[in-house]
Amino acid sequence: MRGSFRLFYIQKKKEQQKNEQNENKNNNNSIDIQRNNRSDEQFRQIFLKSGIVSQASGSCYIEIEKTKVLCSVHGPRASHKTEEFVAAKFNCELKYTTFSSSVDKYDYTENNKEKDQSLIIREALIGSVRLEKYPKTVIDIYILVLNDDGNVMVASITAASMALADAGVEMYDMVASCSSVCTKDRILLDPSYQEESLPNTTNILVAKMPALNQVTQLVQSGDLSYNTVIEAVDLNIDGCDKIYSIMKQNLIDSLEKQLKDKDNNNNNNNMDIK
Amino acid sequence: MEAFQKIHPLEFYRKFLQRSVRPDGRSLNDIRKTSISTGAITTACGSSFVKIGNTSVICGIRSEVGIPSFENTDQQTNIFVNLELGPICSNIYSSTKPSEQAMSLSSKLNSLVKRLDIPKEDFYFDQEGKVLWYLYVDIYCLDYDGNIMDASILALISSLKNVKLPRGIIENTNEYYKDTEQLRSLQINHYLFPLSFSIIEDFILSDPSNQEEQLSTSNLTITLNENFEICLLSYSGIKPISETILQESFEKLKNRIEYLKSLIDSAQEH
Amino acid sequence: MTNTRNDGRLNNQIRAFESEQSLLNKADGSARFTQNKSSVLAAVYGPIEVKNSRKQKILKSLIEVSFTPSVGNTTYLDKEKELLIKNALESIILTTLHPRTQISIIFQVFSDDGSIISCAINAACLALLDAGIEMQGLIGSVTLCYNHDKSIYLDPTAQEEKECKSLSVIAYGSQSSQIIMNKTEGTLSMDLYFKSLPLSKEACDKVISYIKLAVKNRIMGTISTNTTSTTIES
Amino acid sequence: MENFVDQFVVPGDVIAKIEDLKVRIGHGLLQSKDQIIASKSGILRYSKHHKFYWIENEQKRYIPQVEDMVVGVITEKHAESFKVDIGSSCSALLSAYSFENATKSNKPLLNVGNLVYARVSVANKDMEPEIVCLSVRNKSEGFGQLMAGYLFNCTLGLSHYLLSEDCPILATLGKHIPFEIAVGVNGRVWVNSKSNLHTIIITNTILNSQFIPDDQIENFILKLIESRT
Amino acid sequence: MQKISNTEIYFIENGINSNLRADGRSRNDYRHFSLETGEIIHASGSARLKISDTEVLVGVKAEIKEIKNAQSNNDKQQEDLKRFIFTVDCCQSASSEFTEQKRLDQYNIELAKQLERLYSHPSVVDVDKYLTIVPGKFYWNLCIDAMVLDSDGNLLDALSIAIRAALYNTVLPKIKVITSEYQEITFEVSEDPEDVISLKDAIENVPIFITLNQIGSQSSFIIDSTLQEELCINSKLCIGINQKSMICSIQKSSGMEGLEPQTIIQMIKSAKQIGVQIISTMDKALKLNP
Repeated sequence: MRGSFRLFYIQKKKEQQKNEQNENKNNNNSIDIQRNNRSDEQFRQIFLKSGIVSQASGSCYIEIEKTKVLCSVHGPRASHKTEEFVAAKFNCELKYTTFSSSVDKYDYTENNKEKDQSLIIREALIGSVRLEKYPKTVIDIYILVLNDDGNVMVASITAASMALADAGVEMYDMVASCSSVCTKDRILLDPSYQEESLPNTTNILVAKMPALNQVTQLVQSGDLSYNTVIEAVDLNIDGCDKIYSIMKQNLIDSLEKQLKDKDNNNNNNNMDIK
Repeated sequence: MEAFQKIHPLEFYRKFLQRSVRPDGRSLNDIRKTSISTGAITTACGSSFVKIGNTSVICGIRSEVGIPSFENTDQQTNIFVNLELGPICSNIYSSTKPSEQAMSLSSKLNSLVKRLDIPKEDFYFDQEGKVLWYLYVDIYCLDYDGNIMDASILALISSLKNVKLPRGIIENTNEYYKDTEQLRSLQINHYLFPLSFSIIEDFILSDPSNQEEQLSTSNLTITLNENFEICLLSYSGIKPISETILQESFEKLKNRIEYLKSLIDSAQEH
Repeated sequence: MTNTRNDGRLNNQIRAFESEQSLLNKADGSARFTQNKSSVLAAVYGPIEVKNSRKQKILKSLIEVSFTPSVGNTTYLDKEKELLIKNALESIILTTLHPRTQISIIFQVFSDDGSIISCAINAACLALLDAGIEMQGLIGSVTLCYNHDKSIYLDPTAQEEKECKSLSVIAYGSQSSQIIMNKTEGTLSMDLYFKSLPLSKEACDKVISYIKLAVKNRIMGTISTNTTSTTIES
Repeated sequence: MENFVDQFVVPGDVIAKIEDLKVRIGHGLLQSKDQIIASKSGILRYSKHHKFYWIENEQKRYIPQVEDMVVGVITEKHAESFKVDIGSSCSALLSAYSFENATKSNKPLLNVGNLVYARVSVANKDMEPEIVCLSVRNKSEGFGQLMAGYLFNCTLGLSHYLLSEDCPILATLGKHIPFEIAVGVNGRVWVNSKSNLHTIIITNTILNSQFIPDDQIENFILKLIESRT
Repeated sequence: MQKISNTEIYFIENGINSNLRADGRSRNDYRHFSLETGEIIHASGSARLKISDTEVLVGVKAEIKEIKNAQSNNDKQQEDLKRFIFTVDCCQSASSEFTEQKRLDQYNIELAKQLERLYSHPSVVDVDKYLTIVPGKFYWNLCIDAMVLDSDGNLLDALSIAIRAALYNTVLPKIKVITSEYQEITFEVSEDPEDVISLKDAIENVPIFITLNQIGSQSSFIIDSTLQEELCINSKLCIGINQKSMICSIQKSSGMEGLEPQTIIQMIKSAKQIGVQIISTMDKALKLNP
């Protein structure tokens, strides 16, 4: 019984392998990807909660369905080094947990990706913070990716911006962001991990301060025609506005709750990870 | 009042402790609300999330397949535990190098894993055990408000109970396949029930908060299993401890075991 | 007791101590503590200026411990030993006498044949005395291992440590009968644990009295100090 | 308390109960509530003249105490002060005006690396120690820069012994070799004589004196001189 | 860290607003640049580029990469798909900005990652045609090491142009695959220096970066900035363009301020024009001097 199962199993595997090889070969075949009950431009459910790390100045936890990211902000705090600063120093550090992705081997040494993404997030946020208000201090942002199911950058930027707001740092505007994957003929907003790792696709990330109508970050990697780029950027900008409204609503809600809590004189924060 | 707390934290605490109450409203023996949930991380083969008051840790287990080396096989372990106290949980930690505290806790956790008596056969990838599963347990502290030891031990035991390993198939001696439809869990024979105390002057505080830990002269952590056997006892500090206090601490933990057991078990059901 | 161990000792017999003090020229105090094949060198520097000014303590001196094993690099296991030793020593050193200073204690293991943490703590006690660091009292440490047949071995060798069911490192001070430091791991019933405490206390007292003797002999001019292995009556 | 004098003590030993006892305690002794406790190992000594108890041991690290005479090395030079290494946990401050006849326009000519013989004027655990090159009578009286000569380190116990009233070594040495000496209680001894050979003999005699009975010291010195001439 | 005075910034901004730059160029003028290929004889391919004082040197080294069978084939290892490995090393002597080691390391990673992103799309180089030895098993990996010898602005563009030229210059030895009876694969590398595969035709789709720097008013941006101009940048957009005027990569980097969406569209448009122009000039020059 067991033997027959094994044979069957191996056959199945081989077929799969063959299919995959074919897929690789015919690069130009359009890839058909099914989204579960979701249109191309539809976002997944977003859950936001700020102020959950008691030891940080500000913090935010975000869930985009399975993607889970926690961000905490320390500062503005005094700098250990006695450097001359006109404005506050702004640091950003993104880290993946070792179990955040389902890749078999975790490479402890490879942190270039983390460093690169930290830089992109930093660039996206730095324009929104009024650094000149806090001379001789440091604002540190730490982001931890708990579970990666695509769209980590958007989750991180959103969480970081919310955490900055939670910390009470003066800002021009909050930064909303949106990313998409462009296949041959489709533009998929809010991609999942599976969609992000499809071959022959292009990823676009846009971060924006909606109130000032300024794009603070734009990253594209892959090969696209001019018109598609413009189209994708436009779509993402619209996506940013949607995210922004969610962020705004959440911030107002949490502030109202804080005020209420203050009246009741109890501030129990509950971190729930479902 | 806040200024008093900042300038003379010890004096501030003493005023409270002399009346057998703590600034956060707990009595000396009260333990903060503890909650455990499992399976939140979909990319890990087992995960748990533990919260004691504000302190929260998340624990995920990554599985790797490896061929065991045949030298001193009795020494080998298949589970490696690591605790990360990063800057995300508190501003006292830096991201550049692991703190001594994290290293010391990690080594304690690693020794505790051996107390679970997980049979060797459970790590077999195939039937014969030529190839084994290696589990990497990483515990990340998300919010540090004291008593990280209890939180990480609870996270460790509940995430290990949550582990689901796929059935492995070996083909052509070096091609490994995982059958993700047939999942099995590990056979874990024991529980671990931790409780930590901080001693500030002559007061013994169960489940210390961050500030209580900083003010404390000594720290005591005890871990029992379901047979009331000691799995870990660690006491260190500036003041020596008497036998009677030790005995009292054990009693406190004994009273809590039933509750912890139900917490760990019910977390698995969801 | 008939149950003898591999090396012929009784269950409650400690290996013979041997020690040497002031063997390092540069250090303010140094000592080597040997129990058969377990041997540790401790060097004390201090009070000196704090090297890392961020760690400086305003009301106390900072105690820094570094532990180097006999082979290989330091691992996280050694870090845990460092922390244990540091906490144990901090409780006997009068740290408030020299605020904003640092006392560094450096350990080098010559050979490890079990009970290495105890050995290091005893070496540190001798080295601190040699350096003339102000202390509340003396400290002595001993390791116990509990076997599957519920017997207790004092001062186990590396082999015995490996085979035992649980292991306990314990330290007592000369000033009180209370525990200064204890780390127990492994499965162990509470009854047995509490039963073994008087035994360990007595063993630590033996260690402390040896340390006293060793220092006395050194200062009063007698050259070497050796003991034969000691049996603790339980 | 008397029963303990010249006896060996270890930290934690209770030396005496303070009831109506009026004594001064020094190095290695602590008052805890109504007890006097030893905090170092060594031999309890008593000076009848000063009614003073202390513990003598072979310590190497110097802890500054007021009125101690020390030999220091200048490590930093500032406009109105010097930083001097006296072997303690942090370097001592030496004001440029704490020399005999020093004024704003007449400062001592000292450079980094020079040796000074000084007296500790401020020693407090919470403060940087301060030293002066003046005696209690505000005179130089031997304090000040040490020119030429040779500096060696010894244990604190030995340097105390050299300064004690009944130390025969220096007197015996003086009978055979003319020399200058400055003993710092911080374990540093400076010697100077007409020839390097003599300096070396003096140094060796002092360092070996711990291991030689008092009555044989003279023989030892003579032997050293003979072997070199 | 180099500093620039407020009056200098004012001067440069005003000049750019009226389409005149300090060195006499208009906003969309490129400086003259010189390109040399094949300088490093031990490398598979190399190129040196000089734009005014900016000087970069690029070497390409080819390695055989074996792809081990993934233990589970439901998720492909990302690393296995990468055929290009970039490292950038800015010499500390190149600019006073590079003296701080920590910042320098970060800058090196940033540049390398941007280049990697530019080459991330599989259609950049036809892997199957040029870089495959045994399909699914053995591939050529190209290690591209770039050195910045001197810097006078516009580093990223210079690097991307130099890398493109270095790839043009790259030759790979022909390899004969021998499969023994135990399914073991061994290689026989052809010794004949003439018997090689040149990547000359493979660079058709290889893109270059055009960096647009927005200085002064929102709608005024320049290309090929000098070091001095880079000190008064409001924001910066790096756009990767290939010959077919496809956009291969975009990244907004360094700069405190945001950009309006309209400006971005304009920027992409002009980058497209300029990029195609530069690539065609470059190709012409490369073909003339093989």
